[in-house]
Amino acid sequence: MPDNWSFVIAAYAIAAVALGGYWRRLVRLERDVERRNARPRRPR
Amino acid sequence: MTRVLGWLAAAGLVIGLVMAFVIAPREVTQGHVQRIMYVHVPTAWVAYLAFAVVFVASIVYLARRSATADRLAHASAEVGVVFTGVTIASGSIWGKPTWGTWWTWDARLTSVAILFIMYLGYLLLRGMIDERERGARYAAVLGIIAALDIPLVHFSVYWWRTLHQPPSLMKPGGASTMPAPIVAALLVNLAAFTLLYAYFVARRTRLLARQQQALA
Amino acid sequence: MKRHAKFLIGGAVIAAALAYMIYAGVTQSVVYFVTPSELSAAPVTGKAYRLGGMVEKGSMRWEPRSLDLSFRLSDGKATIPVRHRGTPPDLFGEGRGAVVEGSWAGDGYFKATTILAKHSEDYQAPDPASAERHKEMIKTLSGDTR
Amino acid sequence: MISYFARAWIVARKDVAVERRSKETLNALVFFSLLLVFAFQFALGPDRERLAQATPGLLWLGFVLASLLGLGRTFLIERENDCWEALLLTPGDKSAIYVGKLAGNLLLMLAVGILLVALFTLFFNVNVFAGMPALALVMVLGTLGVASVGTLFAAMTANVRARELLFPVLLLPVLVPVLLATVKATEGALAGEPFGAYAHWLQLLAAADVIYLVAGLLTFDFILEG
Repeated sequence: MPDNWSFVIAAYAIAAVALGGYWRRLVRLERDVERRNARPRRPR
Repeated sequence: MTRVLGWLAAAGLVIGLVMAFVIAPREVTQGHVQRIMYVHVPTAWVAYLAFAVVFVASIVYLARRSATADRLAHASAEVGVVFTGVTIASGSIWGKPTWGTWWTWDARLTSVAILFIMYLGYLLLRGMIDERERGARYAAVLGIIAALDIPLVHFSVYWWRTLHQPPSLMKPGGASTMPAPIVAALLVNLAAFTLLYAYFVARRTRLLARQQQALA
Repeated sequence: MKRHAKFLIGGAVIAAALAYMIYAGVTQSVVYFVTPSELSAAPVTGKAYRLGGMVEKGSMRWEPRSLDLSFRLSDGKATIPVRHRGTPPDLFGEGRGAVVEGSWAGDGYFKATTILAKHSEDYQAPDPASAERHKEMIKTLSGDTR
Repeated sequence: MISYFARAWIVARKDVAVERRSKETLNALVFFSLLLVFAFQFALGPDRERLAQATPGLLWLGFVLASLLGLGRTFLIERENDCWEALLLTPGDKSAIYVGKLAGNLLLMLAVGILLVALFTLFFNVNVFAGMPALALVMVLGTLGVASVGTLFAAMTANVRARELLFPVLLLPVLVPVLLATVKATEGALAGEPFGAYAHWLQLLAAADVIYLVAGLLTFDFILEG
């Protein structure tokens, strides 16, 4: 029985990319909102 | 609070990886490929959990009209869709070397795919309504209807003769016969991914609150 | 209060319908594959089937040059000879479960176009496989997993 | 309780009367069904065997496609005629409106279903008479399943951007159990199998009908709120 390590790595890599990508999206959106919330208070 | 959850999840995932690759033995028939189980099964469990949370939060929203419940439902649906996607992808990668096919129209696979599409539609509906209150109401109704299909999905493996093996852990009648290290690795990963889910939902819920605040 | 009662009754009806669906009704509905005894009972020439069973010990013949593969699938009661052209999946082997897609050729064999290997939900640490597991696999294959 | 059904009856009678006078939806659906039969014929070619095997699936696929068009319009009539606000202002339990709309839709879709079966008999030489009682039962249960969710989702998407896209996208996945059960039961009925051989599919269908119907009754109020 071959061990098919490439499939194992592919599965874990896809999971990491998807979940990591979602986490980064959350961080980015949070930064956007922060910036928008902060803007009105700053005097021009 | 959220930060603590995040670090706990990260620690859990690291331990889970160690368990999956170091502690758990190589499986006899499948070889190392079987290690995909430690990501496939926990993500599937989290997907079910997420949609169950959508169901309960939807009911709570319709009964109490609490904005928190609505945000929880929205966040949980989004995270659930992400995890369902990972479940399908990892299952497909596991299926190729073991069953010999990336995809087959077996009952379990088909119903999970339907679940995925259903909740994508849920997110689409939320995106199409600008009024917050009405969007929340419609989404709650859809969340309830969609959740009524989940039992169909879960029990399908017992009803239908399928290629997909029955669940390993919660086998009806009788304890699991799997060796302890495999069970332990699976349980640790289940806990870790559940923590990750909680962290994502907490963070997404907070973000939704801020977004709504910014728009108001 | 009346509103409350409406939701309670409605929820109970839905729960009852779900329970009915799960426990009473649909026990053997979508046949993902037929078993060798079912096929040998009433084979229809040319009709597309999915056939599932155990690959019989000592029945497998594989010619790497022509990619011709032949083996027998069994469910303990009946056996069906299967012919296929192509490479089988890694997990395919004698004494293991398999599902083949194809049609009944009419000359006494099943012509497979696709071979799928089925594995059991029991994952094992390195250890000699026991007869117990073999029985378990037949059980999952025949669909009596409940 | 009497007034509840009286109100549902008013809604249903109004819809039927509108449809009988204008025949807008029915005419379009008759034409659409004919076109579907043509399209299936061209897609599958003249091979009789293949057509016979695919008939139950095509029949219900055609039915679902027709329902997407027909049911999607359920509440658009109210919007076009500026009656939406009036619906919102209706006093009392609004699920009566759901029952009325559902009854109207059932009539419409049953007519389309019978038409489709007739067209299939005519053009594809399907022998429907052998399994007629069973087929009629499948037809009624299937139509009820499709119409109950369809009516609810039609109300939900009536006031949403890109509604003609969103309605099928939401409805189709939810209809999969219904579609699966009707196709399998129709297969059995057309092949002349004994009723017991596919009775479990009808049980599944009936259970799905009950769930969708009750869920629709309970949640419709929330959609027609303010």
